[in-house]
Amino acid sequence: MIVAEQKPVKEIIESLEGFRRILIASCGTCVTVCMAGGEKEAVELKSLLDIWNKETGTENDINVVVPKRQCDVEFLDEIAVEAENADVILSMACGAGVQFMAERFPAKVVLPALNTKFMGVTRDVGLWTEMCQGCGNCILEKTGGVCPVTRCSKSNFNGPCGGSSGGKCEIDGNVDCGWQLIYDRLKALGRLDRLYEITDVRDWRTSRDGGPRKVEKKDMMV
Amino acid sequence: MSMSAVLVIGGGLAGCVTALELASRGIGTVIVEKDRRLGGKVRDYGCKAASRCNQCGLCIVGDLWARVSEHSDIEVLTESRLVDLIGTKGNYKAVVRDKNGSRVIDGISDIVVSIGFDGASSATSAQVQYSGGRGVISGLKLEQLLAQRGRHGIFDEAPSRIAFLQCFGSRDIQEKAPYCSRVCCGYSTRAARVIRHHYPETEITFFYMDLQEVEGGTYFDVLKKENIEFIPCRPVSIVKGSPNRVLYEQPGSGGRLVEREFDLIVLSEGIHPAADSDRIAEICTLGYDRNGFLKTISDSGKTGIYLAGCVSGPKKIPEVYAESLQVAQQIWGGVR
Amino acid sequence: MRIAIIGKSPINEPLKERLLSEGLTPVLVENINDILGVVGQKGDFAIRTRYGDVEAGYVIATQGPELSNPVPEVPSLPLSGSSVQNILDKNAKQAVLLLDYPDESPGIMTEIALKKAAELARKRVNVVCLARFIRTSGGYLEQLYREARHFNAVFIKYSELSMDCFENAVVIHARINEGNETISIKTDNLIIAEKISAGEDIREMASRLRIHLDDEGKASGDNPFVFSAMTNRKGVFALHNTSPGLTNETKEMIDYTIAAIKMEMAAGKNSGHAVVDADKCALCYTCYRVCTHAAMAPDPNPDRSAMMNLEEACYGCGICVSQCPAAAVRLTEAGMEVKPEMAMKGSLKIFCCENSAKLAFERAKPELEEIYDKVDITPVSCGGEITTAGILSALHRYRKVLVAVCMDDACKHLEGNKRAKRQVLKAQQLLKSIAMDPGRIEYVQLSHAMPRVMAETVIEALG
Amino acid sequence: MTDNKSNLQRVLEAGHFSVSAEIGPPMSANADFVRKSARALLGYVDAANVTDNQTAIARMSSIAASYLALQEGVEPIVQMTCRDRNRLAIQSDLLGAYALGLRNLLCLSGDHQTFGNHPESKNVYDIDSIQLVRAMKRMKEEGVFINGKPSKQPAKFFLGAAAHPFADPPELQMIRLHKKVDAGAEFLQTQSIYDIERFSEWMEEVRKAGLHKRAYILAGVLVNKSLKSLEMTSMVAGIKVPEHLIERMRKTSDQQEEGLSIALELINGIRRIEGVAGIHIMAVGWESIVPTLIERAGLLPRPDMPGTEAVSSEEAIREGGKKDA
Repeated sequence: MIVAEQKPVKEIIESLEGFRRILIASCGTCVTVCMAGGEKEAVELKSLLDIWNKETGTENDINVVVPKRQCDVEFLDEIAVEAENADVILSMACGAGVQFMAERFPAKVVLPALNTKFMGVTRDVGLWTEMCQGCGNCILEKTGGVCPVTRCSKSNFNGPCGGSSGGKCEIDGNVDCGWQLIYDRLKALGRLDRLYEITDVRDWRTSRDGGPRKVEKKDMMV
Repeated sequence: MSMSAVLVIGGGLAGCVTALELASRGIGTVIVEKDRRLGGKVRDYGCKAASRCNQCGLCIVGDLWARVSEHSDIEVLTESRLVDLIGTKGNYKAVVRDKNGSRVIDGISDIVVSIGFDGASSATSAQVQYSGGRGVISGLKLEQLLAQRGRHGIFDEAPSRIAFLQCFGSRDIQEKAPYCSRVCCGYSTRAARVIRHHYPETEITFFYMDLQEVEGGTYFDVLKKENIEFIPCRPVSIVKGSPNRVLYEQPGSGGRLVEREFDLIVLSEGIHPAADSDRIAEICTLGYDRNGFLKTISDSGKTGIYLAGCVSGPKKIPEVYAESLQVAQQIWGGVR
Repeated sequence: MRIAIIGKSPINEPLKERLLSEGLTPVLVENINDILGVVGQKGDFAIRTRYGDVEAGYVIATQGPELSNPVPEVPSLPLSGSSVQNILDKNAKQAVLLLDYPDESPGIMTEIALKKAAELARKRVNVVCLARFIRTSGGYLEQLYREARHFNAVFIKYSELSMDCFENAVVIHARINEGNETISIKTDNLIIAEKISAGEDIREMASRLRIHLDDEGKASGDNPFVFSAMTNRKGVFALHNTSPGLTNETKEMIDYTIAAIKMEMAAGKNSGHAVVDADKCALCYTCYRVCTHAAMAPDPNPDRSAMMNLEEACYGCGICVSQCPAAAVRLTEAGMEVKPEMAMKGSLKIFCCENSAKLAFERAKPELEEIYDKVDITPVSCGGEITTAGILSALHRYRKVLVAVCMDDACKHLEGNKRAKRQVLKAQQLLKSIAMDPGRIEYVQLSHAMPRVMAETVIEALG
Repeated sequence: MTDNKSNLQRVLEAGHFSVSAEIGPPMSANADFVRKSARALLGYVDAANVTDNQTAIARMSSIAASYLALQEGVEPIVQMTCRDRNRLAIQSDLLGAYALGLRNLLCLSGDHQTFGNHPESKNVYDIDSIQLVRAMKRMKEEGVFINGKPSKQPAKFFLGAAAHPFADPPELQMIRLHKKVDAGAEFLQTQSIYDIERFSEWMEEVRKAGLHKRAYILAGVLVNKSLKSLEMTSMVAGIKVPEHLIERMRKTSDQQEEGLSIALELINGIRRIEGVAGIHIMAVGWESIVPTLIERAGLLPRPDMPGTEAVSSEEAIREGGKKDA
């Protein structure tokens, strides 16, 4: 899923300055699951903004809508009326959702409430970790199912740098060394021999380095 | 009141739990309580949490008394005593006397005897001579102090030296208590930890024999780490004075007597058969175990007379609670 | 009713017999590794095994205990084995029993030790018992202790211990009398009480049964439930913390467990519980993970892609309600939401756990008479129900909010108080981030038996 | 100048025990600083590493500083990290370096930028250090760029890489060492060694694999000036300082002298290990001690290799220009 986290409240408040009718739009998928922009967070944010308004004597109206997703236009159609009645839409979706919201309501100012972080998994309640960078050319079959592009801080393709110590990365004692993980997996699977082969330089065109990407599924296109 | 009422003798923890459990299953109960209010001794107990909960069990009790008083299927007779009992299981007739006189309760299916216990008799112990006075309190009194503690402590003035005299009236043949009371090590060491929490400077000393009912060797080490001193002996006497002194044989000294001053001495009294035991045993046809606690002579299922709580021996709060629920369960099963 | 006994333990046999005698049907699954998980709720569990599902109304986990020799470097006999017979067979004149050892005092072994000491002493063997504590608190142990001494068994309490080995003999040096004296005893017949541990598989078992263990690996250790064998998961009992033999204590535990099962069987329908709105549920499994009672599960109904509440497992603590990111869970009873139409009074809103702070408040009422009109109190079924949003929305109408929950380690739902604290910290931080006084939210932990603490806290919060 | 080999390569090929040290470029455009540092090493080392934004702190470029050192008569080892440049920049910079007469190249991943003084920066890591070694080997041998396209006059560096005897996981680090040699590394400079015993064990594995015969192992020794410096070093990932050395430093009344004698002991210990071809001395913040250390370690005089003396950069450029023409 896409993992995001809420922007500092101060930043959100500053961005909202001058708007009277505010629509907070949560998103019911990824950012709900990663507890950044679901209904709960939206209600919480409204509560806080209401207090702030009261304390500062700011007069504005805050409404909350809870579309299922912001990355499919039909869900945005469902909130068209509320959007119409707002001066500004504060989108609590990932960057994709915010942009799509802006496309759908071209006459409205659409602001982001979140910082979109990465594609990852839920490690524990309240803990998400990055697992994929969407580089467009998966090599997990070579690395025991652990991605060196994402999980090695230097995206090394040919083993750990000299900063791997006790299974941890040199940048932070709390970050696992991606290559230690690869090693552990391949060792357990009896496939360490795969690591002797030098992985050649990478073609990054499949990644974002090749410009904005798109996926076309021709069998769906008529 | 339904026809199959249950008579509960004693409205302490055991009596109230049993009554409430029965009432919650639609069985009417009558509680006969000699005191002016329900709750017995537990009602005065204090929470033993220091910086965190110490699992004394008191939380299980909660607002039991209020729930019992408010329950429509429970009748509470305070300042009352059972004076006679006639009949057999399923059809007992009880005579109960209060300050206004006697009354007869009919249609009693079962009896729960839950008269609880008494503390060390008149605060003397055959092994520790003690003649009363200021600066010496019972374990129960300490409980009451804990119950009334505020944010900033237990005492008006921080005591500088406190002694706990363990096994006060327990494990003592002369005291007719040839058994361990099971609860005192628990409550007194927990209380000591609360004191330590509020008064880091206070010297806390235990005169003790063994550490009972606290599983694992680590607990003792925890206490020692909290700077609680343990002296393995039973003192000879408490010498009155200001402050009082504890006279004891220095362990390993070959009998050398030593005196130490303490601002506060806590007598960790144990659990003894209730004063009412003999009377109730006679009315309800009950026997005694080898420690002097009551026991049933025949199968409760047949006589309809059950024992719940410390009437049958020393128990901790959760044990009393569990046993009482069990008794209610048995009665309910029988009635059904 | 089928009762599953899960795990390997010497008490499985007696437990089985007792269950049968009570008209219950025991089903044994001894190998923990065969179990993939236990789904369902009390009265209707399915034990997922590698060989298929086993249905059972209730589950008793009995894994362990594991016995080990605490002092393997010296020759000794284990206390729970046939040590007495061995010594008698040898016509030995003398034996030493080590009841405990410096870092561990398994009181649970005392009963066995006292019996054996008495037995040996009666057969005219000179018995010396070494112990740090002689734990005689159970039923008739004090008598047993006297009996052993009556037959001339000697009991010595030590504070420190060391042992030397000479061929088959052991010399024990014990510091006694508060370390003022050291004695040495030589013996060919040393009996040592085994160290009892929960066993290696215990964590595995706990995770498959979704029961909570304390640091020592005990599910039934100081738990906040009435029956010691009860666990955080209703209908799942743990008897794994037992003595190796069938002691009185073990018998009592079995009795209590069976009584507890019967009471659960007889208990009425659970009224206060959580409900999932299947349309809102994002199936994120947060509720499943945060529920300390294993009362949330994926809905097996193929028409609904959502989590569901297992009503019979649910205690209605509301942890799932406060943690659900999709606001898809609610409680059938109560709730901390501050509704505008609610009668509001005063300037202080108190959210209090009904297990502790609420009761303390009730008890403190006499002291609070004067300020009673100035506070508005909302009891919650557990601190875990409290949310940041709820606290913030209360601040719209009240000058201050006080969150009062159970002490650490006292939460009936294990983590409700911790979650409440997190929510308070978050709300305070949010206030700070908009340059408001975080002191408008106060937090206190207390027990129901601390009325004065509650009173003082409320008075201070009112200022 | 006939075969274009660097002094370091010649020293090693002749079987001498090589000595190298480091020149840390300044955080400024001060050429004199580099010249002075180089002059201090003249006659004491066979070559000197010129670091590339070491610990991710922005400094004068390794290539520019190398060129300055070369002008002073000290042969530099250019360092190139994969952190800051993509394959375009790396190749272009290295062609330039070679054109300037620089002949030794050490290929590194580079310390992660979060350690340095621009933690906000974006890293590159287009290729990794092994891919870099292989790319430069192919350029040398096949005369091609990474994209396979030919270069009329490719750079032909004496290629080096780093080795990490104490980094984790050991087995994988050894595999990685294999790969570095397979990729074309001709010399391997190790991370600082403090534990001779463990280093010997590591060398035994290196010998078992025959890697010491395929590449020159140059053991790293860091000389510490103070207890604080030693303690800081011990916290670096991949360096393991035995407690007894720290204890020695703690107890001594003259930390500088103790630091020096520890380094001397380490050098002596390392020299006795079979398969070690040279020593690489690092002196973070105590560069002035390096000549003394080399002298006291009995590593003087340095061999005078025919054909490489005082390679002037102008000469190299002329030569390069001639060939290209």
